[in-house]
Order: sequence, then structure tokens, then C-alpha cells
Amino acid sequence: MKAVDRIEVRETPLDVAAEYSALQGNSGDGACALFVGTVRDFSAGSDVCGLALEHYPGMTEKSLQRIISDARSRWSLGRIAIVHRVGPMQINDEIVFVGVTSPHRQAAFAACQYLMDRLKTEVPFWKREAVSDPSGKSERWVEARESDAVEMEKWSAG
Amino acid sequence: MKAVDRIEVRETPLDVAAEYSALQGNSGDGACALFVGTVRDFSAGSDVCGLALEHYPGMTEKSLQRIISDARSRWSLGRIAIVHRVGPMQINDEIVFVGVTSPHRQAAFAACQYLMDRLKTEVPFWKREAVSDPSGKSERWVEARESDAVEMEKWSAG
Amino acid sequence: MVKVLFFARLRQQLGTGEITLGDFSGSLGDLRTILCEQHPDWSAQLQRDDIRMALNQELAEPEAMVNSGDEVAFFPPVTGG
Amino acid sequence: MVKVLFFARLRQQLGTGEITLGDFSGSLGDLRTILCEQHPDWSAQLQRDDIRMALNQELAEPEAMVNSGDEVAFFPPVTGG
Repeated sequence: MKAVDRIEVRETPLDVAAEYSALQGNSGDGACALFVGTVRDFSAGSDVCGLALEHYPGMTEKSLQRIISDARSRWSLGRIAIVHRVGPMQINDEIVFVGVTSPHRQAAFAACQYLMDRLKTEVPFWKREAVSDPSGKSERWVEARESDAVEMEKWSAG
Repeated sequence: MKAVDRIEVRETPLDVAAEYSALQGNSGDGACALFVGTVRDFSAGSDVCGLALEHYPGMTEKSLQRIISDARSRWSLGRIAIVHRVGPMQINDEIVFVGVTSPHRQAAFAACQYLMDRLKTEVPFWKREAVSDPSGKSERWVEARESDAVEMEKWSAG
Repeated sequence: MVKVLFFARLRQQLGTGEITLGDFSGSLGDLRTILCEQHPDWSAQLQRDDIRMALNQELAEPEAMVNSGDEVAFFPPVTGG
Repeated sequence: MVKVLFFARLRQQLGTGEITLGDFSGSLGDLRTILCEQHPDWSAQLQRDDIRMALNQELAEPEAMVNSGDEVAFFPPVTGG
């Protein structure tokens, strides 16, 4: 069965149930690993009241295609979907969905985690937080985390 | 927020969308890793026409509770759900759903994979295939795979 | 009284899913030996290396002590998920 | 003609998301040097160690050669997912 990749960057809410259904039907694949990232509650006492995502249209899709193609060269995979939301979001909204099917659960898990690790370190999305304090409303860009780069290193070591 | 575990062994189809929804709402958890196992197409030319799962009621639930509790002692996790189907099934039916939420994606992925690896090697479920050939209908028990035991070893090494 | 359960392939091979041992004291290994003595035709299956044993719904080793009222189970390697 | 894009924090700091360099030949590193010369107030931000560069929508090193018609982008480390 031909491999099918789904890549979408969208401003509207993700539909996890629909994304999961779309991954099904490849009857040779007994394993399906999924990851969903949501907007976390902001730390206690924080003045953050919302989140927005900016991206680099064109390069985003190209990067996603590249990391999917690299995952396919490492593992035997069936269907792959990466859907990422951009624009303004609220707490508990889903930001990203990654789904991978495979005949083998180890491959499905590894590929799903690999795609998330690469997405976190090289696909051009940027988060900014809306801040509301006594002096009024403002915005601040979320800083990249060192731990994401460290996670990525394990894939080159292998 | 208090940790909530969902364990269910059922004879009716799994509802992945509902299971995913039930995992949500823990607003400190930005990460959700899921695994779904389905009945694979049987190998080409095979005479297998169905699958059924038997289990050891009582011990099954106890084993699932134990592996969840061991996962919680290894990682910081939010909600955990394991739902396993028993009885007769068709190709593409979902057999098992494992879902884990966490503040950290590495923990969510690791715990989800750990739960599947332990489930595969120690929770008392057994698969049998229905076979149909010119001499009539019969059944055969699925053999355990060496590779599942090997996967399990990596968790003790760590 | 000890309840003894058999599952999956083993249940089908022995032709029964449950028996009761009326008067037993000893280890799980002893219990298996007694079953094999009472049912010589079960011996080959019950003594296979890959047969797992559970005591009160927990995996257990042959050394585990069985008491009256306990539930014992024998079964082949699990194949769920 | 080379299109030069800026994203996220960098876009806000420089006060622009896109400029055009009319007559340029050289490497991506050369292009950055020229931008810093033309806009001295951009220099500190454009030369930060963590700024990434892309050439035609692929991550690229300072040595990459830029040709007329190319699209170049500068941006801070990504924070999606």
C-alpha cells in the first residue's frame, strides 16, 4: 500500500478524533502511535493570559516534509500525519498532532518521538505569550529550551 | 491534581475518540502520548479468518494496576488509561488503547511505551486465531514473540 | 482447599479450566508435582519451561508457599496487546 | 534581487518582516554583514549566536552562496510543538 503523508498547518482547532480515523485502514499496520501537544496552564501566579503561534509559510511545510521523509528512511512506516495549529490559542487547545502507523510498535513509537523532537528544534514555528499585568497588556516571545536540543542529539548518536 | 487511572477490559469495540477526550482537562499536562493496537491483516495466503482474546479476569486488572503504578514511580505523569478488548474480533478492530498525559513529552512517550512493553510480556491475555481451510474450521493459539521479551529488558538495564 | 486454574492453550490441552485440590500444603512447585502425579497425561504440558504460574493473581516462582484458600493458575506466555 | 525575511522576536526588534536587496552577490554571511552595515541598529540582533538563517526555505550555513531570485530568512530558535 502506498505511503500517505498528511501535513497541515491550520488556524482552526485540531480534530484529534478525525486525524486518528484518517490514519486507519492500512490493514497491515497493527500499531499506531500518537502524540498531542496542548497549551499548558501557565505557571501559578503568572500574568500570561494567552498564546499565539507564528510560522514561516512555505518553509514550515517543507521542513515537515523533510523530517517525515527522514523518518521513513529510518523505520518501516505506514501512514504519517502532522497537523500544527498557528494563530491565537487558549489553555487546553491542541497545538500539534503527530500520528504514525506501522506493522511494529517500536517503529511507530520511535518515529512519533523522532518527529516531535525534530519539529521542536527545526520547524519554523514561534510561540508568543500574551501578558496582562497592572501596567496593561503586552507580549513576550517564548524562549527555546536547551532540553529540546539535547533530546535531538540522541538520534545522531544512534 | 489527583492522578486518575482508567483500567478497563471490555468485550465491546474501543472508542479511541472518547478515550482521548477522557484524558484531557488536566491543564498542567501539555503532552499526551497514545498507542492503539489493531488486529492486523493476516499474512498473504493465510487461512486465518478471525481473532479472539481470552484473559484471566481479576489478575488482568491487578496486573494493569501494577504496571501503571510502576510507571508512576518512574515518571511524573498525569492521567493514564489502558483499555483492552477481549472476545472475538475482526481485522482492523482496535485491541488495545494506552494513553498517558504528562507535563513533559519525554515522560509521556516513555511511559506509554513502557506500559505497552510490560502489557505484552506479563498481563494475562492470550490471542487465538480462527482458521478456515478445506478441511473445515479450527483454532490455533498465537505464539509469544521473543522480541517482546527483548524489548522489556531495556527497562531493567536503565 | 486450593483453586487451580488453567488458561488458553493449556486449558484446551488439559481439557479443563479449573480443578480443586482438597488437601494440600507445600510450595507452588510441589503443587505442580502433585498435579502431574495425579494426572500423568498432563505432565508434559504442565512441566514445559514456558509455563507461567500465578499465586493469588500475581506471577509467582515455584518456591512460593501455597496456603488453603489460595488461587493458583498455570498458563502459557501471554500474547495480548 | 534577493528577498530577505525576518520572523518572530527578530521581526519585532528590527521593526520589519521583509526587505529586498537589489544588487547582491556573495555568501549568506556576506549578506548579513551588508545588512549590518546598512542598518547599524540591527547589528546586535542579527549577529546574535542563536540567530538561524535559511536559504530558499532550508536551514543554511553562512558559507552558502546566495543568487539573484533567492529567498533568505533570519529568525530566532524555533519554539513550536
